[in-house]
Amino acid sequence: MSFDSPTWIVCPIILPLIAGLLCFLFRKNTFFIALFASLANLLSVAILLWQFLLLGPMRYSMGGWQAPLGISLRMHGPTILMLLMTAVSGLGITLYARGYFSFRIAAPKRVGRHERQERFFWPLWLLLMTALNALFLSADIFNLYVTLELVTVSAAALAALSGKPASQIAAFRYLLVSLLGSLSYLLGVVFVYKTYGVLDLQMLRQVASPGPGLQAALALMTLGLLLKTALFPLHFWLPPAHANALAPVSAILSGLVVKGSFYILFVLWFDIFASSISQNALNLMGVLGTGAIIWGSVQAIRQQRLKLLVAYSTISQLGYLFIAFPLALRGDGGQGAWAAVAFMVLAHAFAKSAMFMAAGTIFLHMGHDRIKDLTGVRKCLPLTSFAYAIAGVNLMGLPPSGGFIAKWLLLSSSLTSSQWWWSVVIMTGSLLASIYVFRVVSRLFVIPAGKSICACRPHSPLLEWPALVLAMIALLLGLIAPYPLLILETDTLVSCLLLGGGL
Amino acid sequence: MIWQGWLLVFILLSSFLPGIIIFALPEEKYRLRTSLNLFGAGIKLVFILIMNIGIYYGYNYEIRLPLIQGVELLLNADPLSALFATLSSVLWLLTTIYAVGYLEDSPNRSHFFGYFSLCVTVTIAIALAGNLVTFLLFYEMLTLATYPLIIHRGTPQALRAGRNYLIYTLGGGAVFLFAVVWLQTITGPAYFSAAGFSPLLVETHRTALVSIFILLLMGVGVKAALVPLHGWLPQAMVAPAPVSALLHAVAVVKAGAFGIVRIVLDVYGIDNMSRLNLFPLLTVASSVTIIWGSIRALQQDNLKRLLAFSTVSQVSYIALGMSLADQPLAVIGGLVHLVHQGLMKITLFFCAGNLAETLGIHRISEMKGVARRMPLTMAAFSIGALGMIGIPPTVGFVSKWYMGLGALAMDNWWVLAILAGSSLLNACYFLPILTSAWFAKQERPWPEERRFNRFETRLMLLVPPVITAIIVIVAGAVANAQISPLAWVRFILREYGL
Amino acid sequence: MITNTLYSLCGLVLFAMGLFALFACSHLLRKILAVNIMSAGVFLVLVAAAYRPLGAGEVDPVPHAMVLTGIVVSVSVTALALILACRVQETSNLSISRNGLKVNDEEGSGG
Amino acid sequence: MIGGDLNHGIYALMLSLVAGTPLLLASLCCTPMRKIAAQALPLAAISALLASFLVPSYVLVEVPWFFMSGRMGLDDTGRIFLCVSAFIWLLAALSGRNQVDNDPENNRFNGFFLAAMAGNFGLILAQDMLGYYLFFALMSFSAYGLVVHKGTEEAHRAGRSYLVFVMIGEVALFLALVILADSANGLLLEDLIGVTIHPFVLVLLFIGFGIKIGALPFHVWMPTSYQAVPAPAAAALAGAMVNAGLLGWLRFIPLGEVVSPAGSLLFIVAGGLAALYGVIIGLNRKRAGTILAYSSISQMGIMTVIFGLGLTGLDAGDHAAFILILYAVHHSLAKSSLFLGYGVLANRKGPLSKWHIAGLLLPSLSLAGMPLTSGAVSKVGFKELTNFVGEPWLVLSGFFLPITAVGTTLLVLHFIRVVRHCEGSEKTGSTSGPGAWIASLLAVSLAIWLWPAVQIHVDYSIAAAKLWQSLWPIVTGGLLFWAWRRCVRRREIEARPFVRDINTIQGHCSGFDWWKKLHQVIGGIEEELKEHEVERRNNLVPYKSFSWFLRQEMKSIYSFNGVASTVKVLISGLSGSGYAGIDFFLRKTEKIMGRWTVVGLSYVLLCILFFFFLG
Repeated sequence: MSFDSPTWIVCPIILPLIAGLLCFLFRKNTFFIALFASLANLLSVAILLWQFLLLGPMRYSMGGWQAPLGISLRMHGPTILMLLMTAVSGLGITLYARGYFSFRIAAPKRVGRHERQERFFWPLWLLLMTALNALFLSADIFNLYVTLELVTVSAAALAALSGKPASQIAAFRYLLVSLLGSLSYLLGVVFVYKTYGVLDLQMLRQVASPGPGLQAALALMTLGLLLKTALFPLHFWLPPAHANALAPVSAILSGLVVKGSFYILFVLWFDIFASSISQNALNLMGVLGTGAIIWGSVQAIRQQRLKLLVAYSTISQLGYLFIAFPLALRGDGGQGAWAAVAFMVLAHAFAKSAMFMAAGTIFLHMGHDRIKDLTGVRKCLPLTSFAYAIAGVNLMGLPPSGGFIAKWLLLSSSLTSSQWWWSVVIMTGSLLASIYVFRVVSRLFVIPAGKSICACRPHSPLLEWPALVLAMIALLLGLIAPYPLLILETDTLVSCLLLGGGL
Repeated sequence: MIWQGWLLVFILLSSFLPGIIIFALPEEKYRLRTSLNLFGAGIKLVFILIMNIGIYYGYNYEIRLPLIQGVELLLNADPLSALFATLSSVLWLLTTIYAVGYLEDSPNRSHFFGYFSLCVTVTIAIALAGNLVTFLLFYEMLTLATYPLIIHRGTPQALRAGRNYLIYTLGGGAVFLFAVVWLQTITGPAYFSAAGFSPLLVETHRTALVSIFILLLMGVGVKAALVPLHGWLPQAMVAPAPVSALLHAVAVVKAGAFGIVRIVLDVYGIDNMSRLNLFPLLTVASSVTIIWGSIRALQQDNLKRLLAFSTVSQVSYIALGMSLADQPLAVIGGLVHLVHQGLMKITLFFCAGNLAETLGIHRISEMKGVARRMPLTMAAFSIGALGMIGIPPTVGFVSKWYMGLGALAMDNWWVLAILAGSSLLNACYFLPILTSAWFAKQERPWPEERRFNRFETRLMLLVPPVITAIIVIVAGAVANAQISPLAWVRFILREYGL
Repeated sequence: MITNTLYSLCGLVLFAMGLFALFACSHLLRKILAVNIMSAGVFLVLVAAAYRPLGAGEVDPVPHAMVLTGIVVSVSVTALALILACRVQETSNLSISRNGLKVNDEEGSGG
Repeated sequence: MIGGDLNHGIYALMLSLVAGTPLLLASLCCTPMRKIAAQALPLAAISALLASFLVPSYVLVEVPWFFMSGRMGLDDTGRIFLCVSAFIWLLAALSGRNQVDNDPENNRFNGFFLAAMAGNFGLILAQDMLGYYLFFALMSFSAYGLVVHKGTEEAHRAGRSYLVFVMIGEVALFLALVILADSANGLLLEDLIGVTIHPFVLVLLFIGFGIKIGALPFHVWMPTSYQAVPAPAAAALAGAMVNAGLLGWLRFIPLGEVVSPAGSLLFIVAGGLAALYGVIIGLNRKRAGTILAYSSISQMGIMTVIFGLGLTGLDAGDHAAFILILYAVHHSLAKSSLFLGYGVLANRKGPLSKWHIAGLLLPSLSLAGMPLTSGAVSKVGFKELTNFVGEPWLVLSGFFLPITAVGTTLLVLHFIRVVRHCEGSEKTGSTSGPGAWIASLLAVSLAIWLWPAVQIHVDYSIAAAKLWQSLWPIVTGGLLFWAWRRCVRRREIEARPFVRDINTIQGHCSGFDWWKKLHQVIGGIEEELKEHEVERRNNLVPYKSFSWFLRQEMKSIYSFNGVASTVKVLISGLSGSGYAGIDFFLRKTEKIMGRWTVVGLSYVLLCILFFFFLG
């Protein structure tokens, strides 16, 4: 298999899948299988990236079966970015999960239960990775449904892994909501198929034309995906599910899983059916996004538990993605919004994973996550505290983070397209974000005089470093901004000159 | 040439790397940490001197990193940057020495010095920023780097102060970001080298440009402590003395003032400012701040709080100078005050810290006769205070003089009245301190006296204020010499063609 | 043609009923069933979509493939949902049949 | 050439040493070598004295780098002022060395003494505006140290009022200088020639330098300070430092170059009032220093009038400048001699001897204008000036001058009487030797005879008619004083520290009922000012009521703080007691949004919305 063979495109799907199955078979050394899979995934994504930069977008039909019956994969700019995001975060999460579980297993209580959790975690996580990769690579809307369901199944199982009643109830609710969303989406797919008779994304783009059938289909698909993306006011399931899961799982759910459904939504609205979308619908999305930003932030502000705060902040941050909707497809602001979404997704994935990891480490060490009792954590967990703070910088959208670039692009498009009210929302959102971030950070970093408040148990560096590295990636994303843009730009879809020159 | 640009990066790294290493150092590595700090400060000073010489001989230092369209990281050293950078690096060296002495036996020093170095790195980066976006970037980072320093003591007051600081600065930062983006949509990327945007835009976007200016002013005004955005500054004085010194003289407040300078001279440009009729706005804002800060300072009994309000008042001189920028003389006054205020205020804060550290004195009413116990400290304090009032030959007079000439040249008589009133008010709150320290008799024992062997206080606490006080006098006395802040400011003005 | 539309409508009605049940019923099993009914409705619509007018060639195979896939997915998801429901019933003290689900956000603890 | 250069170099060095020596010695006071400084106190003035005789006028020291470029030189006016000032400082230093020898604070005293001296010399030499301003400030602020030297409550009060006025003066000067520099396009004094001076600047200069010489509304600091400073310093203050104000006027409003009718009116009216006011109030004071201060106010008033006359015309200006200098020299010598004498006699044991009385009488009567003294010469000069100026100011020589002469006579006699009665009451340390006093007496009596330039006036003044003109006011004054003392019941003059004059006034002034009311009014104003000072001192935070007002204002104005506190509440997680309602609302809403039915409704609703919106 040479490096420019199109077969590499299946590797991000096949490799984690095989590794996941192997993890079911072998009880021992599952971590190393997972680590290997994560690394191999990263490597294959890197090769894909190299191919992409060299050859441009590509399609691949599995087994030689052509659409409509065969399964075809496609790769374009956004796909590559999402794959990269999954691979990098995935590697970080894998490493962190190792540290997390070994720390828990090292604890004297409930060793068996913790071991069992670890045993189930790895295959599920690898399956989820498979599903996500497949989702990003899928080239037709029905395959998207299947991969969505795969994501749902593995994510729900992961969410229930902690075994506590609260987490199981939350996971069940999550599963039901996801099913509803998937079915809603599937119904939309059916409508599309009924109207146009094609499933393939490329073909759909060519044949799509406005009409009641498409309206109904798009409404159903959008609603389903919004449910899964937890956009306000359909976010009710997210905080308990994310907050009650194990820390690595929270990182996965908040950082990656919600991005999957959003990716589909985005592709549908801006790639496939872009020509038939009305400004009203875009504005409605913006309004919902505004609601999410404000409501999520306010709820995050009033939370007393760290993980719930972080979960609500996810709701708020997802709102920004929808603010981009009314800004796209409008004058020259549109391309800016495109790039803004890409940066927002990437930065949020890294930052939120890092934040949940940090929160998990803090929980492990303190035995609780009551915000008001977190004073002085920096003393024993300096790296974790820094990771949390840096991730927070990202959420606030302060430079030079990826969040900043995203906010800059959003602001810029809103002002060029004379929709300044969205920029007010964005600024308000950042200020509220700074409130909830600093609510925690200011406690973490104050070292009270007198006795230390948490006993520092020895722990592996895997518990602290992955979070820090991911947070740093999110922070420095702003500085390497030209590269993601280059990837986006190589695609035919975004043919604008986003690059500031120089490269 | 590329290596010239890298000099700027080295300047930043010379404090950034020590900062990062210091974070990792264990608490008890006192010697290593101190020498790292001083080494970094020394290297930075050398680099900046090299850069200054280069700038003087017309070399161009520039390094850029494009991010997205219209967003580009650009470090560019022009004479104005050099002014601010030199001030920061010199005062950082002194403040580091002071801080080492000040925190000799307090906890969490690695933490403290780490942020201290980051803070200075960011300040220098603000000085070297070559466009508005880069300025914004480091401006926001400055908020983050100084916040841990303000809450360093961890007391409830410190936390409250830190919280207020964040509310003000992050709010200001958001407004600033908004304004920068808006400006960019109208005028394109704002570089600091060009003298403002095209005059044609003034006609087409008058309202927008005026609003943007107000927003920009609000953004930088928070850090520059323009009334009514100054609320955080007096509270932030709960921080340790070196931090207050840094905050007031070098980093935060000065960054805000520097931002005003950049906006007026570079982003808008003097011509556009007068076309848009924006100068009166700035004049009024800064005048109100000058008087209000002084009046509030009159009411204080807490020494550091008084100094904080005095900063509110004094920093606005820079804005005042900029608001009279139609006249080169006033610009000279404003720019040179950037340096002068830093020198004077850092002296005052050093001395206030000495009093607190050695004798436990925090209030003015406790200062009776303190000069007998700490003559050198109080001598330095007196020089700083007289400078603030504007008594010759201190540097304060030089700034005031040029400001006055500039105001006159613009026929702004009432600005003269502001200058006079501010001098009087300054005298009203500083002279009673001086007289009671020097001439009153000690009434009570000092609150918490600590004795040191040879000197009135620790040597490392004593040397920095004495040095800065000497600079305050010497820089004023040789103001007209070839090498002085004033001479450099004249050089800057030549570069601007004023 | 009419039959085809009827099938489709029937499927939509099923979907709507399932939707209503999912939102209105608090019993976990009912919710799972509701979801199943919804998927059945969708499949019905899908099967109807395979209809080709007489003489237009053979029946479209793609919807069938999709329905088959869908059924497989549905079965596995239902299995997972049932397992989860059982777990919820085992580990929580809630009486599922009466009170429905109660997740207390404020007291829910992570880990 | 080389010789010329060498000479020039030496002269330049001497010029620099004039202010340099005292400055160097002053800095020595801060080092362990302070004993040397104390010993070398008189030396500081000697270099100035030498320079005033030796350095020719053409020598200029230019220091372009120093403080916006400085220039020093010795012109004719400066030479006279430097000579007199140096002499007075020398005497003050000689007597001061003895007097404060056993004072524990003498080092501090020496430091400030030398710094003030340096300032005084420096400003005389300065040939540029900022140099003048710089040394003026140095002198003014250093003199504060002398005023509060005794460390008593009274001294501090005096110092405070001194400082307030110094500050006002500094600011007024600053403004005036800025405006002058702006209109003159240069900082050298010679640039000022030919510049039209704005009336506003005249007012500012009047305030700025008028404060130093105790011009009328700004004289408040003078009596208290003169009373508070140790006698040697008082001699320097009253003899040398006041002249800085006059010199300032001469420098910045060059007489003979400037004509300003409005300005002359201001100066003449203010000066005339001060001349009368000083006498009237001075007669009601019971302490020697205060009385001398009021005498200074009065005399300075006369000089202000002379200056005002000089502003009426160009020729008059030239004339007035000379008369002014003459008068200033006369007054400096006489006043410093009186202070030195007072310093010698204040702490004596036993009653005054004849010689002592005679020693006091000489400068006193000189001040009053006794024939054959410098006073008579000056007054004759003044008369000539009024004659020269003509109407409407001719009236001054007819009425004003005799009245002030009578008043001054009364005042100095009053002073001598007070000195006779205040045996051992002043705690100024040990008594100083009489050497300096004797030297000053010699100077008072001989100065005009040795000064070639004034010989015309001297000759003129000893004409017989002039002699009588000068003599009758003094005789009248003496008779009036005798009558007053007879009328007033004999009583010991209270000489305890800080007598509130107004409270005791009725017992003492029964003979002069007709002005009692007037005095009460004026005294009331002064008391008012003092009360204000006391209040300011008691609250270290000044203007407390004002501060309270401001704080109230702050609360209402500061709506921004309101926003800030709202955000603070948000930060604390809305758990504060006052916000439980909002918190409850938020939690409840979030719960309701989590209900399946609500989710279903919003799902359906959104579905419909999207369906229509997509169309």
